[in-house]
Amino acid sequence: MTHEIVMAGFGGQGVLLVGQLLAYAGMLEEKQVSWMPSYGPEMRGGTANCSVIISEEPIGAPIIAEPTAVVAMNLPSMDKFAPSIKTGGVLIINSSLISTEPNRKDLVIYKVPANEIANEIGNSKVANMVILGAVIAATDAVTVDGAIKAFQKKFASKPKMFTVNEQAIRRGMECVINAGK
Amino acid sequence: MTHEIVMAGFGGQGVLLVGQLLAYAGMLEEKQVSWMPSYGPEMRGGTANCSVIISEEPIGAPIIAEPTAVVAMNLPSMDKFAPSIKTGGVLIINSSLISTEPNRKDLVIYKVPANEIANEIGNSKVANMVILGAVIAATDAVTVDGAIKAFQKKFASKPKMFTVNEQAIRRGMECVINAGK
Amino acid sequence: MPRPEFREERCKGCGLCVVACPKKIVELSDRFNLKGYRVATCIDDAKCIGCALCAKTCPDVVIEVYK
Amino acid sequence: MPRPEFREERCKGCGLCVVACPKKIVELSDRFNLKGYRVATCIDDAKCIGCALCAKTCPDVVIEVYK
Amino acid sequence: MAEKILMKGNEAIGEAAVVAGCRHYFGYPITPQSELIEYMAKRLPQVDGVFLQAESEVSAINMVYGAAGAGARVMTSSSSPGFSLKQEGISYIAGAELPCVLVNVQRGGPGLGSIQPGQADYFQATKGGGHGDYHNIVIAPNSVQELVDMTILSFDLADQYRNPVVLLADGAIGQMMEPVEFREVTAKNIEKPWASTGLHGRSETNVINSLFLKPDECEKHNKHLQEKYAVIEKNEVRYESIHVEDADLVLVAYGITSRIVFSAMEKARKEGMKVGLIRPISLWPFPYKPIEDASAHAKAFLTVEMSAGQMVEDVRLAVGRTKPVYFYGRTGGMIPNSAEIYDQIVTIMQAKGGK
Amino acid sequence: MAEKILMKGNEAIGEAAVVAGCRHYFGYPITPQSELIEYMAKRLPQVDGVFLQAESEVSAINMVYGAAGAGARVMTSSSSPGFSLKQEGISYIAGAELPCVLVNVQRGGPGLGSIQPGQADYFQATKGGGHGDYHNIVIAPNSVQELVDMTILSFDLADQYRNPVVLLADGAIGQMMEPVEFREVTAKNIEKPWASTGLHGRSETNVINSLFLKPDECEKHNKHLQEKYAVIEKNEVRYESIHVEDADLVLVAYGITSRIVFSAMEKARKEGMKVGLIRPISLWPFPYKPIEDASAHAKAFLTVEMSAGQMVEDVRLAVGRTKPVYFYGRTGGMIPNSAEIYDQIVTIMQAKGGK
Amino acid sequence: MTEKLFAIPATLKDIPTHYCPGCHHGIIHRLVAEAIQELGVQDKAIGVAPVGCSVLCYDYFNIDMQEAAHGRAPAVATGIKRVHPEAVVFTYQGDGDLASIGCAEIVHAAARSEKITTIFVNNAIYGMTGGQMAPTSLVGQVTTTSPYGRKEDSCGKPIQMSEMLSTLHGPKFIARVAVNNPANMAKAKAAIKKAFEINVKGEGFALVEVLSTCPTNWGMSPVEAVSWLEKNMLPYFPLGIFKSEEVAK
Amino acid sequence: MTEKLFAIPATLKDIPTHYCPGCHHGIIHRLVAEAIQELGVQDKAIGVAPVGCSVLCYDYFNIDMQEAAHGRAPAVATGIKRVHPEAVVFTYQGDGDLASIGCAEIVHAAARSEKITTIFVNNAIYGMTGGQMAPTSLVGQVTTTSPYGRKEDSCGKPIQMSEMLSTLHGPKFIARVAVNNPANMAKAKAAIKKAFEINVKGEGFALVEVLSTCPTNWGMSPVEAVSWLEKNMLPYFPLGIFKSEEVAK
Ligand SMILES: Cc1ncc(C[n+]2csc(CCOP(=O)(O)OP(=O)(O)O)c2C)c(N)n1
Ligand SMILES: Cc1ncc(C[n+]2csc(CCOP(=O)(O)OP(=O)(O)O)c2C)c(N)n1
Ligand code: SF4
Ligand code: SF4
Ligand code: SF4
Ligand code: SF4
Ligand code: SF4
Ligand code: SF4
Ligand SMILES: [Mg+2]
Ligand SMILES: [Mg+2]
Repeated sequence: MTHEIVMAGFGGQGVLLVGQLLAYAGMLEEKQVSWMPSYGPEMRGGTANCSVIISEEPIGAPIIAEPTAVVAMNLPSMDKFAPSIKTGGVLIINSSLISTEPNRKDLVIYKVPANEIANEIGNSKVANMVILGAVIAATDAVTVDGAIKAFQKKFASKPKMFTVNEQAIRRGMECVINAGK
Repeated sequence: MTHEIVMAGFGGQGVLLVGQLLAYAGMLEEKQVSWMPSYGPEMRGGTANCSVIISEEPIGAPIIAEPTAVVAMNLPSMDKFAPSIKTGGVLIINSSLISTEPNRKDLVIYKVPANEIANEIGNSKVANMVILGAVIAATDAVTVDGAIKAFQKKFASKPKMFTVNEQAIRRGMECVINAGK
Repeated sequence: MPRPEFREERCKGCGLCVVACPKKIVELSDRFNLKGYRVATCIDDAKCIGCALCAKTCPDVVIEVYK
Repeated sequence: MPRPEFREERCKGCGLCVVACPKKIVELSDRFNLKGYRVATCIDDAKCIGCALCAKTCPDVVIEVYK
Repeated sequence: MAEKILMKGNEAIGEAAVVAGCRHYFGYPITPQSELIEYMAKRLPQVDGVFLQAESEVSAINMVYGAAGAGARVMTSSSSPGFSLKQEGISYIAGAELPCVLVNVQRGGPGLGSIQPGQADYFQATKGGGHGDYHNIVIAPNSVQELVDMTILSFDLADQYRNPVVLLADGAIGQMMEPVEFREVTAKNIEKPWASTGLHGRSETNVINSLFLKPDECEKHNKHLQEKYAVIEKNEVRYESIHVEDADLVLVAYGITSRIVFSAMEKARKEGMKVGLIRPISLWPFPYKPIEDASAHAKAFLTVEMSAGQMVEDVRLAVGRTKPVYFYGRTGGMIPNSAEIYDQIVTIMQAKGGK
Repeated sequence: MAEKILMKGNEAIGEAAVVAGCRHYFGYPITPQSELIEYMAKRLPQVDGVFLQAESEVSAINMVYGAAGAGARVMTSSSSPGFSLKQEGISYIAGAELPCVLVNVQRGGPGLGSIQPGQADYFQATKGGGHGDYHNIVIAPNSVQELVDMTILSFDLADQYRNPVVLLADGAIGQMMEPVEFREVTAKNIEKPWASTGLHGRSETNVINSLFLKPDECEKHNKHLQEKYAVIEKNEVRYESIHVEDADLVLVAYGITSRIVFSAMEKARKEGMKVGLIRPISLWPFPYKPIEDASAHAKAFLTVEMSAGQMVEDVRLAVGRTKPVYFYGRTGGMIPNSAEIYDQIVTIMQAKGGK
Repeated sequence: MTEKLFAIPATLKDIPTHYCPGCHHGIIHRLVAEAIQELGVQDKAIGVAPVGCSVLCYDYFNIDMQEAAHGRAPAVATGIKRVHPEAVVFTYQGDGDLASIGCAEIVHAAARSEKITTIFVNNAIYGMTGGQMAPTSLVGQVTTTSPYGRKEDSCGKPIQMSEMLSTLHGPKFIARVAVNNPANMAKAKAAIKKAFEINVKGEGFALVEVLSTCPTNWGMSPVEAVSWLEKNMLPYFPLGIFKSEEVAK
Repeated sequence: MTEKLFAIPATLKDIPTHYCPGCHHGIIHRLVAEAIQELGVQDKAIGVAPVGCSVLCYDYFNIDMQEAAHGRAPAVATGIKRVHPEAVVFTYQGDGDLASIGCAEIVHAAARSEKITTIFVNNAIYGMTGGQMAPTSLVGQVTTTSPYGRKEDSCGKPIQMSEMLSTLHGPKFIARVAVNNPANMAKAKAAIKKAFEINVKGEGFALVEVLSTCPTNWGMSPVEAVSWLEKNMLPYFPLGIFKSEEVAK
């Protein structure tokens, strides 16, 4: 299967990093991957997003027209990307910041209170890792072990960060798994 | 007939002006004319030359491959342009500065001691006008009246120059006419 | 009574007005606006002296000061 | 006896050496070289003091001065 | 009829610009176009115009941008290396749709090259030496009289289409003198309601700009430009066609080269060879159609340029692969003479069994 | 086999340059290539190389000229407007035959345009945005791995031919991350006896130069250049050809666009349409031959670019007028998606009675 | 309705800007707009926007504007001014734009004493493109293109443009100001207004360098950025009037 | 054979130059060649020729050279120097080249204190292209692009490059000299040698501005040209050392 995942949010919410970790994990698992950021005007004070493709086959276009999954960290992102998701696809919304209901009925939707969970863990900065966990659980694009390994490789010089981030990822997964129950 | 005349000399010898006067005279006589200077590296301290075409028909290329007449004000100019003259063409050399014999037998050659004549007239600067007279007499490309009119139009603001220049032109003509005798 | 008014939807939560107010009555609130910024607010209109320093300092012309 | 030597074929007749010579023994001659320039020359070698100012002034390195 | 005067090509461009109502010139000296900037330095103050020598070609083209955006008829000129420096500015001007006339008196390249005549900036002028999809209207006169007429035309086209017009000349045509007449021009008074002139009561600001940060808006702007270009391609193709109807061999040449080619053609015709000449006057839009049409009966084409072969690509595009398109070029400032072109004609005609 | 790393295209170019032995970089920031200049700023000091941020693109390209002329492997990079500013310098570099690698991470134009990906600098790169007759070798990778491999190749080609090589990328390929491997390179130790290094006992001075005041010498130099270009055209054409043998419709696309086109082609193939893809990798020299060959059996061609139609001219030159050459383009920073290309394929196939 | 003690000038459009939180560009825009407003020349003002973070300032000023190529604003302004000698033409430029790529253009506009006003926003960095080194970045300053800190040995000391331009005869007024606190803001306003007055009177070239923050690319909060400016920029870029010459009648 | 009291240095090829009669370029070439010769660095010298009358100086110096694009010699020299840090890299530039089109390049090379030497030949005109106005042409000077005399109002006063560049921290040595008489020629030689000494020691940027004549385009004899220089250029372009800073060890 080919996962075509778009992650979007405010500039500071760390969606680009989450996308990179996802791609990194995919690579470590010997899959074909690509990561493509938005860049430019929307970055300054506006929104940021990236497209991650994880696939068994060589990747053609790194640009995603119809995502299989979308992560919306804030309302403008949901408004922008929800309409393009493939029927039957996944929409993960950061319910800490989005109270509006998505108006598509043909999707699998997860609401993850990422900021609250991050605050519970005691580090408001890891909301994006909570979402990473949610994506993993919701799409199976990569394994959680792959994601954790990717994190540890990328931040090899900062081992102090490992525990809290792993915790955040697992809490995000739980959140989706519990929702599925 | 189409006159294709090249005039060449040192930078300061005034050949470009002579060429312009010739073209100007041709224009006043309702002929087709073009004037094309050399420009560039040879101008600085080196030689200068120009190509004048005077014709009854519209002029194609303003560049002359085989001149019908060449004026050589100094030796390098003679060396450079004499070989290209059409068989039967005219070569006018400034014998004040050129003592070498031209090595073509198929040309009509006039030796004009332009600097000496100019000095005789009492103005060393009009050597080029002497040559202009010689060209007129040797080629009939334009009439002497046309040339004088051209001069007077071009230097309308300097009527004091008229007499001596006209004199120079006529002396140049004479020199050729006498040679022909 | 002078008082500042904040056009919250325009606020970017930079905090420059907080520093600028000589009466120390401007603070960043806990509210977020639609753009995701914590917005500034006046915590005690009564103390305002109408100096407009908050307004002049705000890069986003968020603040209007009324007499 | 110092004396200047002019490589006439290189001379451009600018006259700067004429001005430079403290002994006023350099002049432009009536000779033209192949390039058409009147060439400079020393009119009185005997007066030369070998100061080489003519040579140093010549932009075209025409002049060599011998001891 | 106005009196004929004998004028240098470069100066004729200058006087024609003045006649066309151009009162602003910004430029930087370079051989072989310096007579033009010098003419403007002398002439514009006489008509209360503005002459300014810019600190560089880059500055000059941006001054042109400002002046054109402010509503003026404005011109700059340069030669090959200097024109290369203007490419960013030209792309901006095309993007912001500013009318102006840009003269390139080409010389030999590449690099510092030679200062003698050349035609090797054809690609740069016609395909876009700058970045992005844009087109200059490119006009290539072949006589001093045409320099005059087409300079005036260029200003009109520029204003009509809000587009830069490149007058593509060369060192020979810039330096030569020929008799010219200046017909009287009733300067069109073009309204430029889009120009940035100061509000003066207007309620919407006029902004001269080529930035469209949102790509969909940038694409929309590009579509608008392409539509404009399509109109120009439809209406503004100019060329001269001589003896093409019955020609076995069609020569294609522009600018000064076309005159040399003309002489060679005349000679060949005299000797019974069926040779014709298509002379593109507008290099963009290029006269593809007449060349394509000629390919119906012509057996071959010969393009002559003072380049290693640039316009010949457009000729090949027009002809396709059905008929051979030969090329003869001189480079580095060398000007072909009519004898060598005649030789080319003979060789091709013999091979084709023409005559 | 080296370990795979996930890397941004822009950074991959930088690391590949280092691997290729490039120790000198001169550049000026511009979106969307800034990661490359930033990578060099960080990386070169680690390998005792020289990173210098120039005061402008004009300065940067002339620093490259100096460094290349002094014998170094040297690189600069920019994006569209910045690349336009380099055109004079590039013409000088080509004229003086200096080896160097010039990266253009294209964005939407013209003018300030948009900072999103574009492919509208094709003409500028391949035909000569600068003045005079010269050619850059132009290489267009379509993945991050290819960016690596072809950056290394570019340095080798540059040295081999003493010619500038333009690596023509775009904002998408520069910004995206993909896994890459850096194979080990045994850096060729190219002798540069022509470089200006100081005499150090040599008796003849080495002069780096493109000036030939005498036009015949300038022409001689041009002939030499054209001969070199002919050799490059013979030896260095690179392209990828997929499913072309039996294709009714041949798609032509380069760079990032070729991947999107590839996806569309795959889909069409799955549905039984005989569609193939020729992907030019070297844009100059352009793979005219394989396209011409394909035109023997293909019924039509479709060129897709992020431009208003530039490479399509080269495709038309290759195909001639016998088979239709269609064009589909997006501009201003818009990236086509495979669905819209697929639609184009279907439309053409239906009209041609293909399938 | 109650009276406003502070209102935005008609020369500034009342719309949100794209600037980062706390970026001084916003304040400087307002001061420029106020000066033009107070001199009553909105109708004949023509501005030139740079390429830099303030590239979109044509959207914010309620004034006719032109968008210049990077660094070329003084050339564009020259073109405009020579067409409309009566217009009040000004450029708004960043330090990369003015001091780096546009160095020749500003030097020559100043030398010619082009009758324009230049607002030069020096934030010691390239804001727009993501924090690269500017000619005005301080020695030791870490930027994305000086990741080990600006080295004097290879990059030299930062250029003090106001000082350099003041050696030319052309400029009629050159001042360096900051908007880091209310007092300096008042002085900045006065200098900007003075520069526009010279413009209105047609006396010649005037430039005001405004020290500015770039919290985003300096990597600090807006409030920290102001302190950084005070601690690091003010000592090297002293505030003051470098040139002020009343043109004799 | 008798001893030579004056001989041309090995760093200068003994061939005729293309310069006009009396043009100072020839003298300046010799002084540069002598300095390099005397410092014994011919072998590691690399020069950069400008576009201007001295474009062909690569034919005259017996030294490795590069021909730069108009105005870009300092950038080219930077490229060379960064590849061969041990080389003695210098540029030779005219006033159009250095002060007009190449203004940004020289300012930035100076600001970076690029370890090169610049010989700046100021003849107040564009010689090569036929006598157009330079940024250093004097007010009132008639040139082909200022046919009515340079007007201060539209062109400003001439730029004094040495003075302007001296305000930068980068330059280690800046002097203005002339070769109008033997005494000044000696000073010129000393300054040029000093500038190369700094180069050899790797101390930083050094520039010598040499006032020069252009008899051809000034429209006078070489001897008159020297007087014109003395009467008109010397007062506006005072000779002297503007910057000389011994770099502390
Ligand atoms: C020719 C060209 N080169 C480079 C760029 C990219 N660029 C855009 S803005 C900028 C620098 C902006 O810095 P500055 O002028 O200091 O303004 P700031 O953003 O800091 O306000 C650069 C290099 C460009 N658009 N055009
Ligand atoms: C980009 C570019 N612009 C213009 C020219 C034309 N050009 C050649 S030399 C020159 C000026 C020379 O003047 P200067 O630098 O003062 O040197 P001089 O000849 O006086 O010694 C100019 C404008 C050019 N070759 N390249
Ligand atoms: S007007 Fe003055 S006192 Fe009132 S809130 Fe603003 S800064 Fe504080
Ligand atoms: S200064 Fe303005 S934008 Fe910043 S916090 Fe205060 S009100 Fe908000
Ligand atoms: S060496 Fe001195 S004295 Fe002798 S000729 Fe020369 S300048 Fe005159
Ligand atoms: S200075 Fe030199 S060139 Fe000039 S006249 Fe004297 S010897 Fe001849
Ligand atoms: S990047 Fe810096 S200069 Fe640009 S808007 Fe943000 S804070 Fe201001
Ligand atoms: S034109 Fe002037 S600067 Fe050039 S060589 Fe002649 S005198 Fe010297
Ligand atoms: Mg800045
Ligand atoms: Mg000069």
